[in-house]
Amino acid sequence: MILLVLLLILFVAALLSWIVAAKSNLLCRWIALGSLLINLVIVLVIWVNHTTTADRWWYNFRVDWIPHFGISLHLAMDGLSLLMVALTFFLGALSVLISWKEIDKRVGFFHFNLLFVLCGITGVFLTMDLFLFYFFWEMMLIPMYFLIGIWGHERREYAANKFFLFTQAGGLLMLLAILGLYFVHGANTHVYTFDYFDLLNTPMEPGTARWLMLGFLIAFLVKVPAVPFHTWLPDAHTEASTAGSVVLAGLLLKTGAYGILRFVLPLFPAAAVEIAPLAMLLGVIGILYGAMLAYAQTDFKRLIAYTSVSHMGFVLLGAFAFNEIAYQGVVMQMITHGISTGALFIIAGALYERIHTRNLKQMGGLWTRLPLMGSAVMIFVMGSLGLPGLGNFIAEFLVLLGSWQANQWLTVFATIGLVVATAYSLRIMQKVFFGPCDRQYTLPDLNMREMVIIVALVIVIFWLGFHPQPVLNTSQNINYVVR
Amino acid sequence: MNVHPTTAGMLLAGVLFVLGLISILVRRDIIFMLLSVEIMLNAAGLAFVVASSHWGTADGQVMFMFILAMAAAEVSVGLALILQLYHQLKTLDSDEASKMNG
Amino acid sequence: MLPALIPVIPFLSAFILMLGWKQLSRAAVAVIGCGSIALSAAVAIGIAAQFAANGEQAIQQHVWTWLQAGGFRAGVDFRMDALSVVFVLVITIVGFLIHVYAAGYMHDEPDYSRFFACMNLFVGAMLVLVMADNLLLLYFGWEGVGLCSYLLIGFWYKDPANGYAARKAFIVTRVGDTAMGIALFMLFQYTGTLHIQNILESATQLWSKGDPTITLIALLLLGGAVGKSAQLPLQTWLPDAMAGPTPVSALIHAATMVTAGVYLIARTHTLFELAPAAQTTTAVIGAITLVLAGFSALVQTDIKRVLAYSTVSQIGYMFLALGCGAWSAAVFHFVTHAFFKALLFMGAGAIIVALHHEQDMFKMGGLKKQLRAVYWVFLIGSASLAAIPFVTAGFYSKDQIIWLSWSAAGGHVGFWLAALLGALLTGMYTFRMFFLVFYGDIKTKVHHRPGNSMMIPLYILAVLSTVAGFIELPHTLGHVTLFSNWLLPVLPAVTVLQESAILEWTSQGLSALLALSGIGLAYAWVVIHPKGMVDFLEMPAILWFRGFWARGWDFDKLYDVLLVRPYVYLSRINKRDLVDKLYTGLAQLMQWCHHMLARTQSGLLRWYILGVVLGAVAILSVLIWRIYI
Amino acid sequence: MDPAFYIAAAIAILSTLMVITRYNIMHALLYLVVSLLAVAVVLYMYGAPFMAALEVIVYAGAIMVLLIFFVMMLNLGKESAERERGWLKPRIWIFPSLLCIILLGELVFLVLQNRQPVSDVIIVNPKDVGMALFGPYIIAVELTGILLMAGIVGAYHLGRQKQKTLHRFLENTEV
Amino acid sequence: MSFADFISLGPLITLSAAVVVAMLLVAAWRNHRMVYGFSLLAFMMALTAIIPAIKYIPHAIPPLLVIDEFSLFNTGLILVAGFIILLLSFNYFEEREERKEEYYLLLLLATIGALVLVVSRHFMSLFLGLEILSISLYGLIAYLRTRERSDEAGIKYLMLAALSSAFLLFGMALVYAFTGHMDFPGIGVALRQAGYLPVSVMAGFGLMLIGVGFKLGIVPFHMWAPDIYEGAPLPVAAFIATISKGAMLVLLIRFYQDIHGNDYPMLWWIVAIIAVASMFVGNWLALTQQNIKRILAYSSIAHMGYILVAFLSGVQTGLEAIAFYLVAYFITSIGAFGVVIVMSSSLQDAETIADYKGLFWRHPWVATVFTAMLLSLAGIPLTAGFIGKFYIVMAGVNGHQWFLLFMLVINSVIGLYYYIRLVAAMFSVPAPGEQTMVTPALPMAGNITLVLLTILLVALGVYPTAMMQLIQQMMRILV
Repeated sequence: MILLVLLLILFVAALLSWIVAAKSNLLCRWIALGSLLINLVIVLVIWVNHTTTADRWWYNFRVDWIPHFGISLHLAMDGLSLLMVALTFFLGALSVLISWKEIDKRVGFFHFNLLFVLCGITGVFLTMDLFLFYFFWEMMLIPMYFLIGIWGHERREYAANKFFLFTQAGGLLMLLAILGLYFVHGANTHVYTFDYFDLLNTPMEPGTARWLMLGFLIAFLVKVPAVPFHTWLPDAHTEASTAGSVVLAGLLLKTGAYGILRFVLPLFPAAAVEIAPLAMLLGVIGILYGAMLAYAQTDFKRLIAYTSVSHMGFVLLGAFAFNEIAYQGVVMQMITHGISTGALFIIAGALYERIHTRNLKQMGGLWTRLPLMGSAVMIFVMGSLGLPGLGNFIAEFLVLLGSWQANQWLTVFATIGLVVATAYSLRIMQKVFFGPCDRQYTLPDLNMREMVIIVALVIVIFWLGFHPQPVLNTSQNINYVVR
Repeated sequence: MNVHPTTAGMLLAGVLFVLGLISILVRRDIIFMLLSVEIMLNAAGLAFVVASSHWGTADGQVMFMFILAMAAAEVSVGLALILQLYHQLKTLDSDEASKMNG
Repeated sequence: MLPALIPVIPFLSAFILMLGWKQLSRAAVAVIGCGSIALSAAVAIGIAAQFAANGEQAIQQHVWTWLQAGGFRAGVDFRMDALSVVFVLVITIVGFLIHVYAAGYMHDEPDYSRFFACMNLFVGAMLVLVMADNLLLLYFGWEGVGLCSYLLIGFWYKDPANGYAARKAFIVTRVGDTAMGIALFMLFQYTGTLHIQNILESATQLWSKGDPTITLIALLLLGGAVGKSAQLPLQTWLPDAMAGPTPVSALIHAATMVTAGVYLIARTHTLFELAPAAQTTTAVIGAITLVLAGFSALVQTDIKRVLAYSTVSQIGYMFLALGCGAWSAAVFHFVTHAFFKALLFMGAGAIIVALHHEQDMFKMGGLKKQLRAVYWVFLIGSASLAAIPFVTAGFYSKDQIIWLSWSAAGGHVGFWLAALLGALLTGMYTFRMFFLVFYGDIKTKVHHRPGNSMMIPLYILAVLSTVAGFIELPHTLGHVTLFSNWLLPVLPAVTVLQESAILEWTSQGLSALLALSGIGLAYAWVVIHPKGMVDFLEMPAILWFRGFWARGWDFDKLYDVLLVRPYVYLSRINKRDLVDKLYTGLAQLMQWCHHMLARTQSGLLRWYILGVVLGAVAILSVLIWRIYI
Repeated sequence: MDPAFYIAAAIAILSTLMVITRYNIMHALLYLVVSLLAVAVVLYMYGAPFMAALEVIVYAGAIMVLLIFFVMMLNLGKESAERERGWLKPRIWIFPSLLCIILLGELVFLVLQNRQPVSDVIIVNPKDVGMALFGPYIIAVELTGILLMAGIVGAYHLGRQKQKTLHRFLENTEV
Repeated sequence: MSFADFISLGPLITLSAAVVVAMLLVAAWRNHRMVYGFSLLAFMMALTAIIPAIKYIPHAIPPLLVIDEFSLFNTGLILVAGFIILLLSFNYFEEREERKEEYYLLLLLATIGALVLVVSRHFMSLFLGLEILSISLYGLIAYLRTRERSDEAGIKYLMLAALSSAFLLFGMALVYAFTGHMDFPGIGVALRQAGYLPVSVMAGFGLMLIGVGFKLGIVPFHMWAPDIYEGAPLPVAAFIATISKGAMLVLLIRFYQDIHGNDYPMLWWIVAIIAVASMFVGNWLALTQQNIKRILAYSSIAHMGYILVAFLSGVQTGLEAIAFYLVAYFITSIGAFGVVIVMSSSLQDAETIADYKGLFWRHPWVATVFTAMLLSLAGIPLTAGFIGKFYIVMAGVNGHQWFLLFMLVINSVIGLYYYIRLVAAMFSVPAPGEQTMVTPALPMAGNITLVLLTILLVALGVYPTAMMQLIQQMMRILV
């Protein structure tokens, strides 16, 4: 029930903030922030009170929705869901904060969309019914489309369309696969249901499983995104407003990774093993190719966007390594990438507010003016190149350590990815903060609100880097690792 | 000659039908086009009667009468419409009536 | 006493300095920055004393479990044994001296606080590196010092060249780190742990000597060490790293960080012993590096680059020692090298400051009179580096290596010759530098004399550069083995194949002779420079070689052409992402289809009728096709 | 089949050919009447005398005459015939004819696959037709009434002589 | 005719009577409001007349008609749709032509034609229903005589409809000639008894498909659609898009079921090719189209293609999917046209995308409604269109039509592009000084209707169970 409440709070807050905005923008922002913080607190309380010995699934909630097709409103939470949901609310609250000044037009509708997309994402992470999953999966696209398309930068419509078409195409393939699974299960067991737990261990032909798995996988690969389905991402991330970029990079991409862990591997264990080398290869290509593209970019946000491609490659690599170490690494990577890339986007946005450009060629030497911001970027850049002590290192190390057991050559190449990651990460620092500064005017450094955001992110990334054990313990309960 | 009467009748209807079709394709004058449609409808009617004679049921002939009625209604509305168009375009060239495209 | 305090104190002070960058006064910054290291050093000394008194094997401390997942476990665990103690002492003591020096050296710097924060951070990370009980924590320190190196090389960030040098340092060492990372994966794969002691214990059971797996692992570890310690083929970053402030060069790029590779190999010596091929490779790399870097040092014009190449060369000696199985000799050389190289760097720094940031040796000269104190300490340092017999620490440590490179189990006469050639070169380049700086005509005015805070550390180091050698004397000269005995619980004694006093004498004599003749040559070249010498040096072939060596044997160019430029070129031409073109093409195809079809919607009635007729024909055709064909 | 059928069929086809090739609409209409009469003969031969009569009376007699009157009303004279001559260039014919002949070929091919046993024409007399019409098909007859009503309403609305019906807005601005 | 016949045909008879009365009323006293009111009343009465008819189902009136759940459901659907279109018509015509009354007569007549189609199971009733529909539509399409485009649309529709009727008739004649039956079940039985593949009959089916396909607006008989949508008055376009197509589709389903169409793979092939072509052609044509009416026309072509996929699945779910999709499609199309209607001023129709630029910031509710409709057409969750598409895909998967489904997916993506383009236009921020040409009328009745439609749309999207159960019950009879 509490899970439904989580969704409802967001949904109601979405409507409320839209309505209230007509009267007061400030109230609207507070409603949005408040709802997310309440949710965050709820989730944290759940987390703290949760004992590892308990059942793997907490708060199983199930109500029939369309019994005609065996569709139910089935929500459940396990460690993975909990972590993802906590991340959602955390980054969501930061998104509201970061938009505090940046969004000054159509505030109500903005927060409506923001909360709606967060609601959809939360739904994706919590639902245990495949139809409902698809429902939420699609539902989060429209508000995201608006977030990019209305409050974005110059080429926002192009970017929004591209994002929408890519993810929809993938989604529809997934729909085919979901239905295929539904009928296969129905034909074999005479129980027609979309329920996740029932569909687990569906007996099926290897050939069928292969195709169905592909349907799911492609949808998730588009979202993750893996090369060659990644091209929507740089455009969407670049053109979106800061909050949009944060939600995209920090959360939306995670739904793809989550889908792989939650659906592809458990539903089609044998087929997943078959495809694993290919999927891992895609992951490695993503790591290297994304890094290479990131290196060439001159647009700050675009650069960060390509680093996402690179980092999410690790997720793919680890997910198909089929061992617990890699799996834990993947979960960590999902969280830490959300934090560090989100932070970089937030800073890029803050920078854009100050100097009104994203072009790296027009930056340089900003450390003199913005030492705090520079330090923050330094921390997250170091995170993105995998410096120990920050959460990203734990994630990447575990992924690589795990994937080494599965495929050594690919892991070698993925490890080389760390070198190229260094190249592009340091390039950011060099182009933005170092070098000569020919700006005469002064720029305000981080203000109080931005400091709160950044400090929160810094604390989390350090916490994850030095003491990731709570997270690892939470996600440990999941015995997804097949084979 | 021992031709199946139904086949023969159907073939005649078919030939007339196709002649109407050729005509509607090559003509540009709207009245001619209407005329061609009438040829085709008539051919279809003929086909019904031929079929009716094979089975010895009245259905085909009843259908023929309905076709007749429909043709009459069609022609009357069609002519009224052509009249309107003629007033507007001052021509019966169907190619002139192509303001909407794309 | 808690070992954890040793790294934690610098970390804490770094943290305070970072937060208080605006509030803290310069004096407060200096006090916190230096004081923390002093405190750390005090703790280290205390522990070392305790260690020596109790005769313990090791002190361990578990702080917290860092991560534990799926059978993998790594804690923040510290372990101090003899080897660590040596490193910790050197790091803290030399580090403290350099900090004190830096407090004076950087006095006019606006970003005073940032500098000390980074320096403290570095010391902390370096201490973690040498105190780590497992390889993951070691890796933490390993990367942490890399970060600090990056931050400090690029400390003067306004000059893009500094930023470039910093990035280069980070990226090149990262290449080595990659190899090391893979080594870690392999070790975990086979031993199921990254706990160093467990690995060392199980390694002997898992692998027989010369097993390909362990060879590969050792080679990969060597790769990591090579990157960090600027050995061939990853040595190119160190000369450029001199872009950083001089105390940084002294601390990071001479005394401590660059010797992390030595520490790593010494720490995992069991693995190398199991992999003779890897060990030989280490020796070969060391030998080649020491010679190549020696030649490069010979022709530099920038005083700090001379020192940088000499550092590369000296670490080459250490690698050579490691490769020959002379573990404690390598560590011993590390200790003495830390002293005299820090001394030299800081002395050079004092000169540079005195000459208003002039680093070109050819614009110096005649400083003997003007900077007398610096002259003397620099002389001591140079002598130690050039291994002037009997009185310098450098002599004892280096001669041990030269001798063992032939006589030890892993030794070879080729190594020995290389080491001897290196000794000659060392003498030459050291004193070429020395003479260039202190003799000859005065070319640049001294405008600022180093203060006490800068000079006192120099004096202390000068003393250390001299006396440190006496804790380990060769058989032929007193046979003191304090140092190797100290290390014996950790590092096995070297196996000497040819225990011949005569040969050892010969070797020592030869090396001393070569060092002295090197000095003589330098003197001839710089101070006397007879015409023949100059003509010889001005010969086109020689000139070309001088250029070639000065550019570090063109390794930079090689990597540039082979790796950097292709990568940058590829990424530049692919900036718009070729994969995206695929989708753009698809979109264009759709557009094309649209335009083609839009033409069928011509608005012509006849055309629409034709469509219907075509449809009729098509339907009947499909029908006939499905029925008859 | 009766030779009379062939003769009537030939006349029908020939006169229809004439219809579709005439430039003058009046000529075409008259040829069409001939064609319809020939078809009436065919209808008679297929045992549908009542239908033959209806063909003559309604089709030829009413619908065609309506068309003729309409053409006369619009006063389409020589120039329209000239224009028609201009439009009906020989090459205009090629593609449509080819297409339609293919269609005819396919149709004939398919029809000739008929495997029904040969039987004679069965005459259905008008009484049976009437019985059917007002027996089972009475609803259809009523629907025909509605159909005609739709035709009448439509023709009435569309055919009304147009007054000067400009839109209010345009009236206000233009006047 | 028996009493049962009368009751069963209640809706049809009510409407027929209403036409006659309305005609008399118009003859006696021309008044727009009065005719409008009377027509609404007629529709409501016809709807009420369904209730007693339920008692008698299934009831056949041999040989022409059959009234069962399926036809009653569709009768209701058509009547409701007609009612809503009527609601939206008043203001539209009030603004325009000086004689509005005939419009209502023709609309009632056309609805009668559609109703005949859904209850017919005989060629004669099929033909007559079709022609009543067609001939009324000639008048309706060209109704606004002062507008050149209306006439052009009218003449195009007339010519093509007559031509396709001729094909339909010739096809029927072939079927009749070689089976001896004109009622659907009779044909089915005759075909089964023939003992050989009745090739000539298949040719007849093929030709009939042209007539049917024309009404459905599927490739290659689709070319009229955009021109007619553009030229016709908006409510009429809505009528064509929904009722005319829906009725024909219902008839097609009934016919196909009665003749056991699944037994003849060549028919499957023909329809499959048409379905794929319709999807592609419709979506491609709409891709960069600037005229909203034409976009809706093209999208309806594509949607017919989607429906045919379900049709081809050959399973019970497919028929259910069609029925559900039809409901969703009716709501969505009428809603979309409704938005265009309320957006149109008395001067001109709001038909270019430019007219909708930044609409959300001027008239948020209208834009929201339109967005909902477009998203439903695109098949995005929370809308009925999503459930509809889901249902179709489900049917396809159930029938293992992987190729067709794949085509459907590709086309859904192409289709998304232009729907989202429209949405983007509405949400785009207009540049300062940029003014749209059209001042929207936004009549109250229209707005309320639209809001109700939207609520219905979302309700079906969120809780489709009730509708699904209804459809499932109804379909059990058919198969």
